[in-house]
Amino acid sequence: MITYVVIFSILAVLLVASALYAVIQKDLLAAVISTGVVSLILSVFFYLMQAPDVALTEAAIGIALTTIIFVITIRNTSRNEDETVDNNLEKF
Amino acid sequence: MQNFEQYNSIITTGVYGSAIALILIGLYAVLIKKHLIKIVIGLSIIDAGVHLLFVAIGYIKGGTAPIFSPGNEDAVNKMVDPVPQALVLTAIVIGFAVTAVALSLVIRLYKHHNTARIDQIKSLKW
Amino acid sequence: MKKVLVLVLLVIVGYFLTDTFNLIPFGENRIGNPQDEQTVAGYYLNNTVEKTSVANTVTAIVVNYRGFDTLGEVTVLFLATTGLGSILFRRKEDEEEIERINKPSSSLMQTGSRVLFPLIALLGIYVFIHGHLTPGGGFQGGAIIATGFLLMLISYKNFKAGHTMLNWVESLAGITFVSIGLWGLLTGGTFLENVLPAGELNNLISGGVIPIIYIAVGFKVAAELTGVLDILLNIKPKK
Amino acid sequence: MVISPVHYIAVPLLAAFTIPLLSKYIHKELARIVPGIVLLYSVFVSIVLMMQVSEVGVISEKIAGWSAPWGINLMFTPFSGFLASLMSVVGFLIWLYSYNFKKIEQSQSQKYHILQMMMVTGAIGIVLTGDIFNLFVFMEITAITAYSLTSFYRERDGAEAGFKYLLIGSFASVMILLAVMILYTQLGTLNMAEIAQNAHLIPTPLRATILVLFLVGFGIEAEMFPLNGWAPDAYSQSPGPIGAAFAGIVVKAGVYALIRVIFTLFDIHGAYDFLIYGGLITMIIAETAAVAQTNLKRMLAYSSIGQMGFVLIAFGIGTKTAIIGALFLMFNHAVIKSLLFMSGSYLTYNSLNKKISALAGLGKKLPIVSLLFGLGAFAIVGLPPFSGFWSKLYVLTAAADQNMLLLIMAILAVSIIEIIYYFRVVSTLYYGKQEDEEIKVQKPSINAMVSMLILGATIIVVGVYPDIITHFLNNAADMLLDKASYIQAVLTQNIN
Repeated sequence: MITYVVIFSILAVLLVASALYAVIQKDLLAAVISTGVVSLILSVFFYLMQAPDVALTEAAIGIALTTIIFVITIRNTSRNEDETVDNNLEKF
Repeated sequence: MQNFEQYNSIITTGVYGSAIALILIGLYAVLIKKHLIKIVIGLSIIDAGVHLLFVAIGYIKGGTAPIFSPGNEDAVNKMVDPVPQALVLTAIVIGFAVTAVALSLVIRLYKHHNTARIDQIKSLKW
Repeated sequence: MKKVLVLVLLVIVGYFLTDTFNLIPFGENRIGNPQDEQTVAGYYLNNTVEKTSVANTVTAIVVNYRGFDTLGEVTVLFLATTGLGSILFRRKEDEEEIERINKPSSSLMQTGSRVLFPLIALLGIYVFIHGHLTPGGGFQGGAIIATGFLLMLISYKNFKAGHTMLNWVESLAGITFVSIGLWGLLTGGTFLENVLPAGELNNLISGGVIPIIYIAVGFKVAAELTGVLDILLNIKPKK
Repeated sequence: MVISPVHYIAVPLLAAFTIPLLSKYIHKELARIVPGIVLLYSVFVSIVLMMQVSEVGVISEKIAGWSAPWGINLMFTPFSGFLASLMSVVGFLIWLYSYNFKKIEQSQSQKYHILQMMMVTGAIGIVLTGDIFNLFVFMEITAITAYSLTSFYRERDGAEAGFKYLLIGSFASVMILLAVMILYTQLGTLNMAEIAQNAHLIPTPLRATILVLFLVGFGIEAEMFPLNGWAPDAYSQSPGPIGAAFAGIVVKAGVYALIRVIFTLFDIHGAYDFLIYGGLITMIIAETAAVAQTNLKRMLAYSSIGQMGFVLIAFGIGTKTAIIGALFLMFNHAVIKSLLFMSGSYLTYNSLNKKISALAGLGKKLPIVSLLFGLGAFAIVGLPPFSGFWSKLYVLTAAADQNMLLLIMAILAVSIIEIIYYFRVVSTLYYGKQEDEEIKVQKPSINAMVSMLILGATIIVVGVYPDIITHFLNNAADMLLDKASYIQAVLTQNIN
């Protein structure tokens, strides 16, 4: 049980930390990946709270598709938040 | 999960605290950040927080998922509330749709102005 | 200055939310005893198996009890795709060189996605066919299939995701959903009423129209999400 | 098949999903015609149901065979039915107007018409549904079409306006979602009638929280101050007919939701005062801002916000006369503002820029359109022979009954401001000096003309015989005030 709580607490801290990182980070690509991590931890949370349906949805939509459309947008705009240097994404 | 009681306050703080923290972090990004993509990221973090809260209010201590798999048909009394889960499903999909529209607007703004920063797009200053 | 104001606002909002959720204890049983049917949730838990033969209560709620919401939600996705098309629409004249920005990807990637795509699609279809029995369903399965299409879109420059097929799937799935609804209305019941026999619990073919609707939702969601990705990936890069 | 409220939703959805196939494989033109047929069918459904409802009282329909609290239900009451009918009629006229609209490119017209039809459907859904989460879903349908339509034109600053609207709209949906969530934890139900019945069981702090969240969330859609930052941009950047749709349909749905929450869900008295003060501030600020506008559409947008403030005041007074006045105002605003936006959009289309001063002399070049614009301007400020007069009279009478002298003075003062800026436009139209003879005038197409003439005729007919509409308003006001019969109508569904 104690392990459960420890793991849970670590996840909660990670969740908030990655959300913060997503907001602070100037490199938008890293920020978007970090948002994906938020979704990932969120889906673990949903699973722990006995909501497997929601966990699956969050995994498929939040982690995969939302991140992808963000990446596509960054590729079509700018990658750096300050736009001082125009270092666009390597076209993949 | 026998000792759940003992750690209940930790878990409560963990779930509610992180959900509220997500909402606040997202709000901060939307209000302070100047880059449009950052603003959309903020919106989706707010959404994530709200979804977490939504699932959290349906959770019941020691409950099981609301699925009647063979062998646990008698588990009705232990199941968590299925309604918030159903609502969150809807909310997640709607959130994705709104994010997609927002990002397409960002792309178009970038094409018009060659920048995605609010402070350089005149008509977006407010 | 603005930062200070925003921080003050954040403190207020945070206080407000904490205060509110202090009054809503976490993990407390709010649905009462399901047998009493005091709350909506209790009613659902108590009656779903008996009345719809659906093992997954969430599916029963999403597709049957609150099926109208799901119809609206599918519509939101459909409208988002339509809106995306109108927002990112190109005129003929600036369409000279629409070329996907991708460099042709490596043959490893191409072979890999060709092998993976059927597997992903199969997984997605499995997820939404079993939506009434196990966790998962139309949205999840549809989204999984869309990620499969994403792989194909990225690795094959000229993979157009079969626009004709996409259109057909999108429209037919939507029409199926609404038609099942109207079927209920035509047979003298109500819109979206479960007109087929419920069948036996935990059989693949059970739950009346619920699995049919969820499969339609799955195809619809897959088609819409692929449509969104296709539109976004086809944007002409800036010079 | 018996006509029932669900046709309002099911038929447009079926059409929306079918149109892509029809236009591709049968005929391209179907993409533009089918939405019109569907909206016309909605008008037909409205007529049939309005006739039924005046006999039965309330038409309540359950969805998916589950009665009231377990499933979702649609409520066609005299109040919601009146608004749904109004929306379907205005929606059809907007379709008629924008069929062949010059500025919408051929390749885009399919998307435009689908989005416009679904905007109307979403708004009707908001009005009819009896379930609070379902209301949220319909609000998102309306919102997402509104975002796309705001940024429909490529060449203008549409994307900025659309993004602004989306940002504010997202806040609204987060708040509504939070409110629904807290509500659900307290009552374990999402059905509005059951919520209304049990709302007094919620502890006071939580009830206040829910109410505030709902008011802010729906206040954004209803253009209430200070939550209306999106409105002027959205109105002025969107295509002309969509400006009319915002004024005639989307905002109406927002006001409906606000009123439903205050009158039916939470019958708290402080909320009425809140409506009066909120409405008063909104009205005064918006009307003052309208005077300062040089852009015609922005001026109309601010005027629209001001009118919505007036509607909120009227609801806030809360007596039966006031509610009749408020509903009459909503009717007038839908009809007159649509006419103003439609005719105004042809006027600006034929001027060099969107400035009011550029309209000089158009009165001679576009006589009928200018005449209709003038008619709308006279009607909305409330000059006697037109319909706008009666609604103002109702509200003023109600205010006088309640001895709200300051309120009456404020309303009259605002009316004078309105007169100033509308007459400025009309006088520019007719007496302004023409600067450029060269402009080739683009005459509106016949269908647009018909649509505007119908609206113009409505203004005059209702102005002369207000009784044809007050009958419906009377029933609607009764229904809104009679919370108990609403609850009863929903919760006794299970019996039949």
